[in-house]
Amino acid sequence: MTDTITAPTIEYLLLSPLLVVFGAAIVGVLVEAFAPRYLRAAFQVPLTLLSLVAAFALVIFVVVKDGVPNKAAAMGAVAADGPALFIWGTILLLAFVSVLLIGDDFVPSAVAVPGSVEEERAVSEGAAHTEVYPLVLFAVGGMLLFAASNDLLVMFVALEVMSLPLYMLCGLARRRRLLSQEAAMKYFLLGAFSSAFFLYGTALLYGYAGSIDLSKISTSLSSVGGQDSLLFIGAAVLGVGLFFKIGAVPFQMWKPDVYQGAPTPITALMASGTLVAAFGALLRVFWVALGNLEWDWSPVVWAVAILTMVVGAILAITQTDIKRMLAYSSIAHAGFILTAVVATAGAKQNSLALSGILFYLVAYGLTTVGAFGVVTMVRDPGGEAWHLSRWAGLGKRSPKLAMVLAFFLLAMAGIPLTSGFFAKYAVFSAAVSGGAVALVVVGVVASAIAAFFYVRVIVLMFFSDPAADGPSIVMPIATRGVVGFAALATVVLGVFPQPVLDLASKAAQSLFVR
Amino acid sequence: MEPIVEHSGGVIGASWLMIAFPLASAAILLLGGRRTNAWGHLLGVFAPVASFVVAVMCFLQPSGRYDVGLYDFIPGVAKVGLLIDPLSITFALLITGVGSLIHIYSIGYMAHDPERRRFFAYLNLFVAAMLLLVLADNYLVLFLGWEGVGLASYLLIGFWQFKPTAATAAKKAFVVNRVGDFGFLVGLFTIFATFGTFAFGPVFDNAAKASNGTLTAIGIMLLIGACGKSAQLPLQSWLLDAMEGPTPVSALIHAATMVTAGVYLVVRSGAAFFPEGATASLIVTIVGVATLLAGAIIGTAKDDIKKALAGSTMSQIGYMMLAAGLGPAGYAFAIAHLLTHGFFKADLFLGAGSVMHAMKDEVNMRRYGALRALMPVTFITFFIGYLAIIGFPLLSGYFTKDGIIETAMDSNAILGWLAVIGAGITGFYMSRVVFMTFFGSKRWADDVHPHESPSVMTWPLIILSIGSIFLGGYLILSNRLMVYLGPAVGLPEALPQFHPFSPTGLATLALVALGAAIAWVRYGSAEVPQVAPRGSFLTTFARRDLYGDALNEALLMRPGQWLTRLAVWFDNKGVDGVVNGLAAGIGGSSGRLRRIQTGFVRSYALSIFVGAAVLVGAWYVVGNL
Amino acid sequence: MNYWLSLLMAVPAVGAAGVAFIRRDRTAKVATLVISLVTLALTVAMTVQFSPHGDTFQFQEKYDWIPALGIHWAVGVDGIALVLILLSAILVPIVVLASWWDAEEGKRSVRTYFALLLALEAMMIGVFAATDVFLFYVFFEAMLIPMYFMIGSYGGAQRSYAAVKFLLYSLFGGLLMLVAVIALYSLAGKNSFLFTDLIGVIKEPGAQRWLFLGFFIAFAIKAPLVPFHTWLPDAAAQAPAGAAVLLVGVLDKVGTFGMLRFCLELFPEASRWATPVVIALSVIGIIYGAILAIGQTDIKRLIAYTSISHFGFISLGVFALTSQAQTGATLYMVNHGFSTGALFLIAGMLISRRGSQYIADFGGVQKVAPILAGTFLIAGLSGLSMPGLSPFVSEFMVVNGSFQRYAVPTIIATSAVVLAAVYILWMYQRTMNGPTVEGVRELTDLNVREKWVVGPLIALLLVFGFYPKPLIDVITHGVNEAQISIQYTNPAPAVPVAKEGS
Amino acid sequence: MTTHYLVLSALLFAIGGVGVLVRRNAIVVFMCVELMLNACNLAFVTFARQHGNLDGQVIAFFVMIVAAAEVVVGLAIIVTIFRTRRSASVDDANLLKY
Amino acid sequence: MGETFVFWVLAVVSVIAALGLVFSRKAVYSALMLGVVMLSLAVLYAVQDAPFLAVVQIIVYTGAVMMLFLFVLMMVGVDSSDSLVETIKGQRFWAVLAGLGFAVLLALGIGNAFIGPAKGLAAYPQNVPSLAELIFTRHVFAFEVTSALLITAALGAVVLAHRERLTPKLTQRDLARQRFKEFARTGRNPAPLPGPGTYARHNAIDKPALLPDGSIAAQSVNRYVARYEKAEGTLPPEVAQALESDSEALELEKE
Repeated sequence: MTDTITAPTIEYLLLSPLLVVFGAAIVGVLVEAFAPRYLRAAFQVPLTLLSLVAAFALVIFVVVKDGVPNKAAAMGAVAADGPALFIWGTILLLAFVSVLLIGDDFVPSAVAVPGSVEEERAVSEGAAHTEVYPLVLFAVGGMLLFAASNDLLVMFVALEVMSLPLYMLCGLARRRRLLSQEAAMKYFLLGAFSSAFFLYGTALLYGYAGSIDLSKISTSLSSVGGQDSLLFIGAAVLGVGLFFKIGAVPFQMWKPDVYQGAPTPITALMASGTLVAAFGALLRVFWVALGNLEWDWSPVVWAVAILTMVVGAILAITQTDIKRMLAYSSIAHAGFILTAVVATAGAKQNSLALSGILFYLVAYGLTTVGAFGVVTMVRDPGGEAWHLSRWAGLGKRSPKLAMVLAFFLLAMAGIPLTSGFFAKYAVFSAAVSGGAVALVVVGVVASAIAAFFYVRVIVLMFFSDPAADGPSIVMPIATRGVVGFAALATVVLGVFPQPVLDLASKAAQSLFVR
Repeated sequence: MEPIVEHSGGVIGASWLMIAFPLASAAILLLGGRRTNAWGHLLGVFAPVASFVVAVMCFLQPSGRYDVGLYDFIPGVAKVGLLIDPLSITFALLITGVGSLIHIYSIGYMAHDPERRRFFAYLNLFVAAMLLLVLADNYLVLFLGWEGVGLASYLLIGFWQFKPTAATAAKKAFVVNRVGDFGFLVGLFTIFATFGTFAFGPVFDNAAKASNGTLTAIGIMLLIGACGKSAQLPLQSWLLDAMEGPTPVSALIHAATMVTAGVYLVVRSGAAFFPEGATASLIVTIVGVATLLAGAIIGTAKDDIKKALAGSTMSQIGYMMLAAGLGPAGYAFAIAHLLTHGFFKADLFLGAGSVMHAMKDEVNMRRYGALRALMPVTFITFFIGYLAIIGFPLLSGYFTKDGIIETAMDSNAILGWLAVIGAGITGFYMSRVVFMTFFGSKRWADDVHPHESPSVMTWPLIILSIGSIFLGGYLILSNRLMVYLGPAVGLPEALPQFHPFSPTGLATLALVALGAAIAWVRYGSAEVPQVAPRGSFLTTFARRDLYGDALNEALLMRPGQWLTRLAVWFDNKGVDGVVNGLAAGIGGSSGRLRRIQTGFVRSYALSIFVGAAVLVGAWYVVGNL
Repeated sequence: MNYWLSLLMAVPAVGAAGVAFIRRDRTAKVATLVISLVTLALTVAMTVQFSPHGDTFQFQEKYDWIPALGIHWAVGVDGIALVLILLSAILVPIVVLASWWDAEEGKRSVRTYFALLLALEAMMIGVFAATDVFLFYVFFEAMLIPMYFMIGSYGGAQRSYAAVKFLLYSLFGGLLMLVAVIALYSLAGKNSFLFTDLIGVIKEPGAQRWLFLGFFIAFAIKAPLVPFHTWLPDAAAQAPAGAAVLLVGVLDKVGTFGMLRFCLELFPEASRWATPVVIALSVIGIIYGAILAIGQTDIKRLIAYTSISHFGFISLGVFALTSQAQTGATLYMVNHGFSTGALFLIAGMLISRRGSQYIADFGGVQKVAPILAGTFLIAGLSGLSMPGLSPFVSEFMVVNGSFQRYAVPTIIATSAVVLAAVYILWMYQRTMNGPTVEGVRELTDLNVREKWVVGPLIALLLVFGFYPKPLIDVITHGVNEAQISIQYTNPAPAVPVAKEGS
Repeated sequence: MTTHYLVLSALLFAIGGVGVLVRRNAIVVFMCVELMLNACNLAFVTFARQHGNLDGQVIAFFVMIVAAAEVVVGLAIIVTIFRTRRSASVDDANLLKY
Repeated sequence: MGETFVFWVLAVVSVIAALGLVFSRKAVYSALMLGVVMLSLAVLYAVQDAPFLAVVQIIVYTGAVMMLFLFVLMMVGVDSSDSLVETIKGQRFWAVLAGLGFAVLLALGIGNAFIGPAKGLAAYPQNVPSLAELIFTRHVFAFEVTSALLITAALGAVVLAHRERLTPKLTQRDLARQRFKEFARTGRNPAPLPGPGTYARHNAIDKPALLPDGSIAAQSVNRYVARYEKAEGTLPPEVAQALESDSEALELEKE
């Protein structure tokens, strides 16, 4: 106990992407506070986009300047290592395109009761919640931190930083507000519930190791004796929180409801960014903190992975709502990624698996954003046309759009020459080399089942007659750009994945900082 | 047997022209389409005549066994080559000779058919294939020709395809032949597995080295093939239906040439796979005898003139088979009978065709009668053919058939006596045909005005009847044919001497006379009812082709149909059903499973909570293992 | 280094992209035809340069594609692949010509159909040319997509069911294969997917067997072998005739090609282990397919079932492990392409004229359309392996070669010659013969375009029926090389004969 | 003694969990979540003393901050939905299902 | 020994309060029960050498958070009470089963763990400075990031609860004008509602105002009270009658 406190050291450069995003969010809040309403959007949109670009540039700058870092920054709170930077880049990219999707999706006045005079007035007055943008930035900041947290406390805080804005954003859909609010409430209650589990797990692990540093937990695995039950239970309960975020069965139930109810750009952000961040965190916990425990946790994760793949795929088959279907597909994909999570062995194997997972996250994230982007374009008078029957004959009505969506769906189904194929290949091959052949076989069966519902949509779009009063196609330039970019990425990653694979394997080379 | 020597150049080297002429003609006629309608039949006739000329030129070359290599067919398996030896030349002469006559006859017979050109194309195709069959120097090429004649036969039987009966008959002929081919193919595989080649030379030279069982197996398999093509029991059923084809077809294919291919095959392979006394040979003789009797019995009950003749053909080929099964002693008689039969049966068929031509295509003999005056040339030539086939002394059939019967009697008395009985029945049914057609009172309808056929049809008849008179004597007396064929098929240890009026021969003659007499009593002198009376059981038995078709239907067709339906059902409901059921099952489970997503946030929380509890428990358990 | 194969793929691929943007339908069709003919010309030019006594793989190209995963753009052909590429290149222009008016009634634009055709061609060439296992897999799967759209968008009444069934079946097989591919790669540990790097690497029998199964099931679904066949009748019956030709004629060959190239060469021990089962399945397929063909009431389904029977022969030949049978099997793949191609195309012409594909709706066509009937008959005869037509040669080689090793199964298989006669001729009889029925009387005979479609096929059937040597020489080269890597010996004849007259 | 505290915390956590499952009023449900967080805090504090380091207390402190923020957001959401539906029952919000 | 005593007392109290939280029908009781748990825990913190946390617990949780809960409860209707009938089939059973299972598993696990004697926090005699040092060094980043949380929370409250003024604020004059226009249109009384006591004999909120004719001014009746009394059966009949006629009048007015 000394009277003076040594000032903490903060590696500002390393943390600069994070800081930029949070800073921009705060600036955004200030804009909300002081700028006149008609100017807010004009400030917010560029501010958000620029900050994301800047953060992305900083990620690259950090790597270019000093090579891939491998240290715990900010007094050990933030892990600045290859995977973290890769995931940051990915999240920033995905956030950028998701933000571009934001159009007229948000409610003009959240307070106004749906259908009330007040709401009408707000619409006619041109009110808008430009607070959405800082909220998105906060969420993105949370995601960045979540994936890079080096101790469980930061992870918990990041989890909340990420989730709280999302809870709210989910409730802000302009149309179908009842659904949107319901989604927000469900997401919130379940999210809070699961974060309680996360916290309890943290507590038990803390109790076991006497520390919340991931690396210290890891080292204590071999040094602490007699308290294994704390460790097991703690890890399991902590796992509940993480599994919840990635939407693994049986913790997946929020996903369809929330994805469906949330405004589509936010769904896109959740389906891509949140998933990426959650996997980053999950890997950190399982590989860094519980790394030496493989045999204890991998059977359980096996079971979870199998359930996730199968349930996701099977439940998607009978969906009639495209967003819901994509949500179930997202569950199945989480399962596919989980197959690689269990495939740990030596360091080489781990980096193989890790790079596979990283690639999968990029590929799937972009594809899914693209798919949700297409969803925003197909409109009925009452908003987006979600019901699949409305999509019948879209190939006739708007061949290009239908083709692009078909392409995304094929990518999700894992057809070669799409990014999804190499993604699937990467994780499956990691799993096989990790000895999880049986898991891969299940994965393959699930993929085949999953292919059915992707194909079903394609059949509907191309081989069915269009309805007489079919939906109209709205193509804002930004959305068009996003979809185009996603399609391009899906092709390029499918045909020439080498650069991204290289990046991923370089990022995965040194594995996580310990 | 002489060894086979390679040969190229010269007339022998050009022997492939025999096949090329008709083949080219067929190709021109088929590809040329209607443009060739005007002169198609002439080209069609020219081709076999040209081949005949080539055949004669080959025949005039010094006798020997020449192998003419043409080109590599399937590398490592077989080449395409021709074997020019006495046996093949004999056949080539028959095919092109009788073939040419039938072609000429067809000009007249098919004059009013708009598709005459196509008919000639098919006939040419047949001639080419048949020549390939007999000239081939290995089993595979032989099989090529074998199938080619099958195809041509199919096309010609079904020439009047708009008649459902004709189409069905054509298909039946092909399918039944295919059953034989199946056996033939297995024989071929066995040959290749045993010798590693299909070429006649090496196979025959080394046959003795192979095990007895193998040889017998090959023999039986080849015999099955031969049975199919030569309409021997049990694959005889197609031949009678094949009479749906135009009559020249019946004459050429289903009497003179194609159906003898089986005999050719047995004789050709005789030395290797059907040596005297071997099991395979015994089976050949049994098949031959059975068929000769069956054919004869069928012939007795048919009112359709062509079917009666077809039954007779079966029967006569049965004789040839019988002879072919008797080893080198029988080969010459088999071939000789084959040749003379080629003439007199073609004569008979063409005569029948002439009658039909005159009778507005009426085939039912019960509507004929008393035609001898109206169609003198036809009657005389037909009558000569009739005498030849029943073995009237000094006509062709007398020598050849008698030779067979004698040889059979020498080999096995039972076979011999059965053959004699067959001859007696022949006397009966052929007399019946003649009496019903040309004698008695006229029974034809009023709008029918019988007349003699044009000369383009009668001249071939005349030439064929001349052959029917003299050919047999020429071939048999002083063993001319036997000696000629010797290098190709081997000679018996002792050349047989022809004894006119041997006891067997006399017995045969007596039976034939008896048969003819009965026929006269029933059909010559008595009035023939226009509608066939209900006969005895035996008559029905014969009329219905010895229940061959019924047997086929009961044993093969009905179970086959049943099996097919079962298979289709199984494929739809079973195999596909499993797949569809699986899909439906997944879909159904999806439909049920999605109900757990109740929409109640508390249920979701419950799922998380229970999941957490299970996870903790599982982890705890796994961790403590 | 040369660029033959890449060029061969590039021409149709670029062409497909170009055709997709041509506005006028007619121009698009002509362009497609020209492009496919150019491809054919290039293929022929390449074939001429192939040396039957040269290296195993010729015209090899190899570039790193995804070095991180050991994946190369590696192409090259041996005799087996060469003839199959030739088959594809020949069939495509014919199919283009045959499909001239097929796409008009489809759900999507005409030019799309032709662009898909060209895209498919590029992939078909790619799949046979790939000498990198992964590249092969990529083509293997990617090929499904254009075909899926061709069936789904331009097919018959049940098209979407058929298309989905086709896609899911194939995809399922493909995914199983993917597992095997991955496992192969990781077990081999060579960090390379090159075919030559993977031969003989997996020694452990257990591993071989599992990997073999992964590959084999995918191929068996593709080929299709009983009991994985039920997608084919639906797909073939619903596909437009041209697509059906490519589906059955070429795409399905990838299955049998894969068995020969990948199953046998990569996993020789496992192949031997599995041979009894495969032979049994093949024989069952031969007979079962034939019986089912007899029972069909729909012309296209009937043809599809005949193909199932024929694929049985091919797989029998492949697994008989004699060079004659394997050569025959490869030749069978080519000939079957021509033969079934002709059957489907002529059946397609017939069906489009009558507007029905039920046999019962026909009768007496020969009277009104003799050329149509005649060509149909020839095509049909090729389907029943009539000697003189090329399928006979291959079928004979298969059964003759197989008999040397597996006598009894071969005999059972051979009995299909009778069934084949029944299904072909019965169909022919019911459609073409007999009195001309109502609805058929107005049928027109083949027009010039259609004659140009059918003519080349029949010519090929005849030419290779009598003179198959050029093809066999090329194929034998490939098969012999394969034989070396699989290390089997042909059974010797019981009574060896000096090879003088063979 | 540590074990006692921990068991108490576990008990409170489980009770909170059950509460989430059985209560329908969104606010009460949320209170139950808070109870669970409190149970966690108790564990943290207990472990802090057990291990003799203050990390646990720090975490507990952070948890309180986080919980406060969460309560704000959560209650805001609940209020919004209440305005629309005039009901705070979580069971009433089940439009999204299957 | 003192600690044990305190623990057992508070443990029992907190568990009972927690159960009360879960099982009391009324939300307000639940809130109060939660308060009890929190206070108990605060004491337990204090006992466990965490005085700072104890204080924060009381101030932040019991003070702020609980108040917020209560506020919201008031907003959404303090009277609302859960029905005790479970509508989701099997929910209770499984909930209790899972809860018991979970608790048992945790307890087993904890019981199984070999936990030695506590080290105690003697090393940190000054609780607050020590915490401060940790917070501002090791955990400074987390601390900074929580600011994002708080901003988010504020922003969230603004977005979801703040009604932005979209029209100019109405002055007294505007309101008066509006009232009279209303009167002209519908004949609705422009005067403010009667106070409870002009003619009243009572000043209590639950007594209605009386009109000059002595009848009851329906509009002066506190609806909440009326509803409560109605439920309790103590609503005076004349009030009920007045309310009824008034609601009829309102209905008429609407038409």
